[in-house]
Amino acid sequence: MHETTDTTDAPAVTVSRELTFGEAVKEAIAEEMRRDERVVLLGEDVAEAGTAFKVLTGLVQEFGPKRVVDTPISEAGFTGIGVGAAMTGMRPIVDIMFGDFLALVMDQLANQAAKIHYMSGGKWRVPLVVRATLGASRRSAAQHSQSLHAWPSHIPGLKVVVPSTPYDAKGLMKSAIRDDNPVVFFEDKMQYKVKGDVPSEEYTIPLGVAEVKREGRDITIVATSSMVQVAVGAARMLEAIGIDAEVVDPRTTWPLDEKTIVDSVKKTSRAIVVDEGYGRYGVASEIASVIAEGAFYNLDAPVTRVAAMHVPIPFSPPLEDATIPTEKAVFDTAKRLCGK
Amino acid sequence: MHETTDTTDAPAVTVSRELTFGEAVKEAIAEEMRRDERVVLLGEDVAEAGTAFKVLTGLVQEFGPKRVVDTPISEAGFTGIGVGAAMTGMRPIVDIMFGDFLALVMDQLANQAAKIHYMSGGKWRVPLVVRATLGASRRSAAQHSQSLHAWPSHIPGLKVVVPSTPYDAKGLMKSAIRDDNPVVFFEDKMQYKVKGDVPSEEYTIPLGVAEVKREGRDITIVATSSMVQVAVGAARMLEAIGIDAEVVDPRTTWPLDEKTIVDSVKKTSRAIVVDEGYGRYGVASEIASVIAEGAFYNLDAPVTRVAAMHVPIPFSPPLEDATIPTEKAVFDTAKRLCGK
Amino acid sequence: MPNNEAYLQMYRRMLAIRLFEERVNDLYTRALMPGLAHLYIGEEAVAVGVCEALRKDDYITSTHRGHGHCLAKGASPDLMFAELLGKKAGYCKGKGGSMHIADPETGNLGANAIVGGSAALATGAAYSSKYLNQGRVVVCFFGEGALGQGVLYESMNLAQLWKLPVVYVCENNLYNEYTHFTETTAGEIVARPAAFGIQSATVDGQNVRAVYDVGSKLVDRARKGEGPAFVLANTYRFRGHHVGDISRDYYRTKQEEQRWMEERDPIKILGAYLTGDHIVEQAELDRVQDGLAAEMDRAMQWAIDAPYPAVEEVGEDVYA
Amino acid sequence: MPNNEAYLQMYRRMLAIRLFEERVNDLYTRALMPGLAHLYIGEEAVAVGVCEALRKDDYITSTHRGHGHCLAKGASPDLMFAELLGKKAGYCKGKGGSMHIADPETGNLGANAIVGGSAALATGAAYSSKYLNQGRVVVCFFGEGALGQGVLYESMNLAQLWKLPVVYVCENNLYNEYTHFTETTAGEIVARPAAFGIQSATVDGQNVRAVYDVGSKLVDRARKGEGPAFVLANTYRFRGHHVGDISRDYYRTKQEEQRWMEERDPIKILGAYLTGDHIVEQAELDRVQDGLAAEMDRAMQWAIDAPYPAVEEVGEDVYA
Ligand SMILES: Cc1ncc(C[n+]2csc(CCOP(=O)(O)OP(=O)(O)O)c2C)c(N)n1
Ligand SMILES: Cc1ncc(C[n+]2csc(CCOP(=O)(O)OP(=O)(O)O)c2C)c(N)n1
Ligand SMILES: [Mg+2]
Ligand SMILES: [Mg+2]
Repeated sequence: MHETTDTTDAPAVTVSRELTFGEAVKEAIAEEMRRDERVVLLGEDVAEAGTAFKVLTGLVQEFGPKRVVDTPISEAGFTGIGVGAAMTGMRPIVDIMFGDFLALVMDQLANQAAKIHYMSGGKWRVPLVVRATLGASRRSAAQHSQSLHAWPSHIPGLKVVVPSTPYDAKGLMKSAIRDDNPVVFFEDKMQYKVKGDVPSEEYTIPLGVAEVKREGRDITIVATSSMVQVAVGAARMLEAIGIDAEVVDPRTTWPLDEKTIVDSVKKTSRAIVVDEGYGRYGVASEIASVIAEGAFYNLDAPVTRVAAMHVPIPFSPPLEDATIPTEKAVFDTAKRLCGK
Repeated sequence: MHETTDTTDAPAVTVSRELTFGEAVKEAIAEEMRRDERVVLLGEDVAEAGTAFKVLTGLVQEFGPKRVVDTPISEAGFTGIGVGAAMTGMRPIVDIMFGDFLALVMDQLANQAAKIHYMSGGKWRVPLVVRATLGASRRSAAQHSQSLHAWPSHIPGLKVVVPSTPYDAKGLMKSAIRDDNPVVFFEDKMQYKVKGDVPSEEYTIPLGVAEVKREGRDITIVATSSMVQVAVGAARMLEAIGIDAEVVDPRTTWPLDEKTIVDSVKKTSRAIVVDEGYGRYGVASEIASVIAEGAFYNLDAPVTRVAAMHVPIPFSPPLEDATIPTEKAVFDTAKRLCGK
Repeated sequence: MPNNEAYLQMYRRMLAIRLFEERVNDLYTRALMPGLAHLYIGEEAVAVGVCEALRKDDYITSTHRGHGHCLAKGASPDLMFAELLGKKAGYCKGKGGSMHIADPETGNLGANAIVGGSAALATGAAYSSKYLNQGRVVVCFFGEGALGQGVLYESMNLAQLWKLPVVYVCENNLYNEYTHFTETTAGEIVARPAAFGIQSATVDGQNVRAVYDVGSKLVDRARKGEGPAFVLANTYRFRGHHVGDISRDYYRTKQEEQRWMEERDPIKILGAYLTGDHIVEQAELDRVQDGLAAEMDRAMQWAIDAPYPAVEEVGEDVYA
Repeated sequence: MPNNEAYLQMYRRMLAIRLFEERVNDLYTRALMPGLAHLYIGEEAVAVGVCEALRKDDYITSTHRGHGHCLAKGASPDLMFAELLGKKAGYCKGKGGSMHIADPETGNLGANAIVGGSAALATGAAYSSKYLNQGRVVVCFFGEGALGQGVLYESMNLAQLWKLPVVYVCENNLYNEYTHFTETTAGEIVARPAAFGIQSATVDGQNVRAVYDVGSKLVDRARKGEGPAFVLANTYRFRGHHVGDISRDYYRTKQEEQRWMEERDPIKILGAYLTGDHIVEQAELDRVQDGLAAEMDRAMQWAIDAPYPAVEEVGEDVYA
């Protein structure tokens, strides 16, 4: 299941350990900081506090406050500083904590970072990573729970990463840091404690390569970020009723590996897209239309989206729980599409 | 073709005049300002200059500088002021000039305006209109040419209007101003001088009702904003080769009149979606997936999107012209889908 | 000058906030509360001193650390507890939670979980008040962390240009989450509003009488149409950034906390003034405390027992 | 103190900008230019005075009204004309146009068409310079309209906290598009950077010698690691907001324009100083003018004759 696209030379023996998602992100950043002096981290409470989610604890001890820098609560300002620094020889990682705060930096991200390379006729580059989170169900209410990865995914010039496992998070973060373009890296807040195998040897995962997380014949479930786990869970439930689901994880919404996705659906002839962002004008819509167009002649049922309910995320637990895609919802949809 | 959903009592005789798109917008605003004292206009150079596009010339003379207010270049600040004013008894219209500057107000729009009604359990309301523009081909380059209507369309709590004719612009603007929710109203900059019939009697057009701009049997072209003209032009070209295209204009991307769109495609069995925003993760993707799902069993060809090329809008005329959807591109796509 | 009854009222309000917040912490510890909450304990004098200077129909905006502002403006503890627990009976039908309590009845435009997020909203409400000739004043409460947000400066510029009746109240509790404000704030804080021509004042945020004095002066001034103002209230949060912020040694010392709690507790300070001047006896203050504690317990229990909204309500209130 | 040769150089630079811009206007009138352009005529002393104080490897950021900054930092008129016409040979292969000229060779990080859009970028470049110990200084040029953008304050706060080598140069030409700056700007402009503890200075932006003096002082100070600075340069644009802004009576009088052009023309002012002190003769200045005019004509014609990019190039340079 973890047949990865490792771009480094494969070592003879791979020692695998269990790391949490958060640890994997931190390890990727630490390795790249060791490797390249130009990599620095800017954000609110990233140093001693190790971020609000305690994901980066220890980095300031190793790299010092010159490279792990606490900022004022100025998302637009320090993201723009990241852009300017990236243009002039640094490779900054900017931490904007809750993905909802992307709303504060869209000018720096979409009007500046994304366009500088193109507007300058290729002369300036912006090797910047913007870390953000997504995902609801922390009882954090409407302004701290959104999954806004559709916004940057819409903008040419940006790349967008939505990792689903510790292994992917590490390999993709390393590629994001090495990439010469602005990359928005979305981490699901609820995944930070989730564990998974991560080899101790170095590896990277290229941006733009989807992975089949589970093979299957009857239906394709394309899922992003933590929704991959939901999809895998649903696939297990489906197995019990004789439906063999394939789970495809695009891993990056841009570049989007349309081929892997479409090929899977050509094989299975049915598709569900699961994403935690809003369905309307969202990531699920793009992937669904790519499938509907690319696998048109193979489809036996309409491509169906399972995404966040179209409401601001409510605080109240029973309400919030009703807004996010569940294994049950995916299972039910798959069952219906497979005519069972 | 202009069979409109007039919600006012139909007058015995309708005197129709030609107005430009810009004049229609202004007339709608002026009528609503006469009707309701709480309607005010805030924005950069909206008063004496009548906006950068000279669309609102004359309003400050009629309504005075207390109701037509020039602001500093503080898009986030004055949009937020609009939100706060809307909550407390006003019905402000906020002008953000180039739609690209939406990037500066996404927090006020998506995190504040869109969510206040919900977060307060329905207690506060935000009857706000945000005017913005969209559309390229003015040789204004990457930061003044985007069509970013996909962003607010993604966010529950917002309504989004994309009028295509002077008639629609007027009727929809009046509804937007009377609506108790935040509405983002997108005007295509290149349309301001386009003329069309506008009756002198009062009328409104409800938000969320699509209109069939041209009836046809063979293929449905769903188009937004100025792309409706492109679609109608393509339909004329198609007629010459014996393809009878239906053109559907959703008029608002949210609420989205899925039924009218899907019903049209059920009839024609083929669909193209034309939108000037970026195709990826854009408005065209949503509408395409709605069709692909809703008309699945009637489709004879894949739903195809014709949208802006995935590049920051270039300045150079031959390059810029290559990035936007053309009648020719729609025509070619339709021809291919119809197997001609 | 407020009379003694007014001071006693401020005492009651501050204590109500304290007792409310202690119960919020309790709910968290007992795992009864969904999510987190940011306690206002230690900062009570700011909200109370300022809000006592307001009319009922004046507006406030508040922050993630907003319970104190709500209560000071007159909100009911029972409906607040219900909201914090996500119950249907809460101020926002459970949809807002701790960080979004709003209440038109008491002029509360809502707490805002975006730092600095209410600066422009408050200014907009002041715009309405002026346009509609309502004579209402708006108070915009925010932590010193919001000084990092550009929209605050955009708003102050507009407020001063248009002479809007808004008072910006900056609660400097020394920390932006886990970072000392001196690491995030260059120059002199009050020079910032002053740069826009806005009248500003610094006040001891632990002394409710001082806050009230400054607050009334600037609120009255705003009401008279003389323009916006800015109050820098120096204060301290006695607890963590939020209820889950337990080990705080890495960003501040126990001694610092101890010192503030012992020497600078706003409730003790007013209590000492009231008893020292023999305005009231300690026994009366104790009775006040007992009464309030019982009221808070009742309110909390009522909220605990209250039902959640029905799942179907999730789709309501998205559009008006 | 610069010597006379340096002043002559400044004269040449200012005149080059003037002659360049006149041809830009010409191209527009002759319908040869795609889109619009914002002319810098009248403001030349600001860019030239400041940029003369810079090293070649120092950085600048610029605005929609950016041709003067580009030229002052050393850009070639031919490649600039080509960019303005959307030609392949232009600085940005025609992809940027008038509002986005960028050039690593001369340290030009790029013009920015978002008002205030380069404040944080410039500050970030200063961050690099400090981190990498390069001793480079960054100058961030912007119009007084950018004082309305919050990100400027966020950036200044950060620059001062981190003592970054950036100089913010505010070109107050009195108008935000069609609105007088006093209608959009509360308080005293220089009090704003001062509120963050940033050293600031006001200068007559029509006197290039004065600009140069202030500029060098603050640039040197920044280079020595003593922190950011802010220069308020009072100036005036002689032409419209953009080339199409012809009827301007509704926002400013002909007399006002006339007065500035006659009495406050930076080129005339320096010319008078140079000839008045007999540093050079008028005849020499005339020769300079003729030489530059011929150079500009050649550059313009070269650009007119240059080819457009091939349509296929539209998809290049999106990603590095
Ligand atoms: C725009 C934004 N950035 C970051 C956060 C995360 N955050 C929540 S509270 C907080 C610290 C706020 O400090 P301050 O304004 O001083 O208020 P205090 O918590 O001290 O009352 C931060 C950074 C946020 N909510 N909004
Ligand atoms: C964020 C933003 N808002 C609005 C505009 C539209 N606009 C272009 S130039 C301009 C006026 C700028 O005034 P100022 O900063 O003083 O520069 P000047 O044109 O006077 O040189 C405006 C409002 C813009 N480009 N960016
Ligand atoms: Mg604080
Ligand atoms: Mg100006």
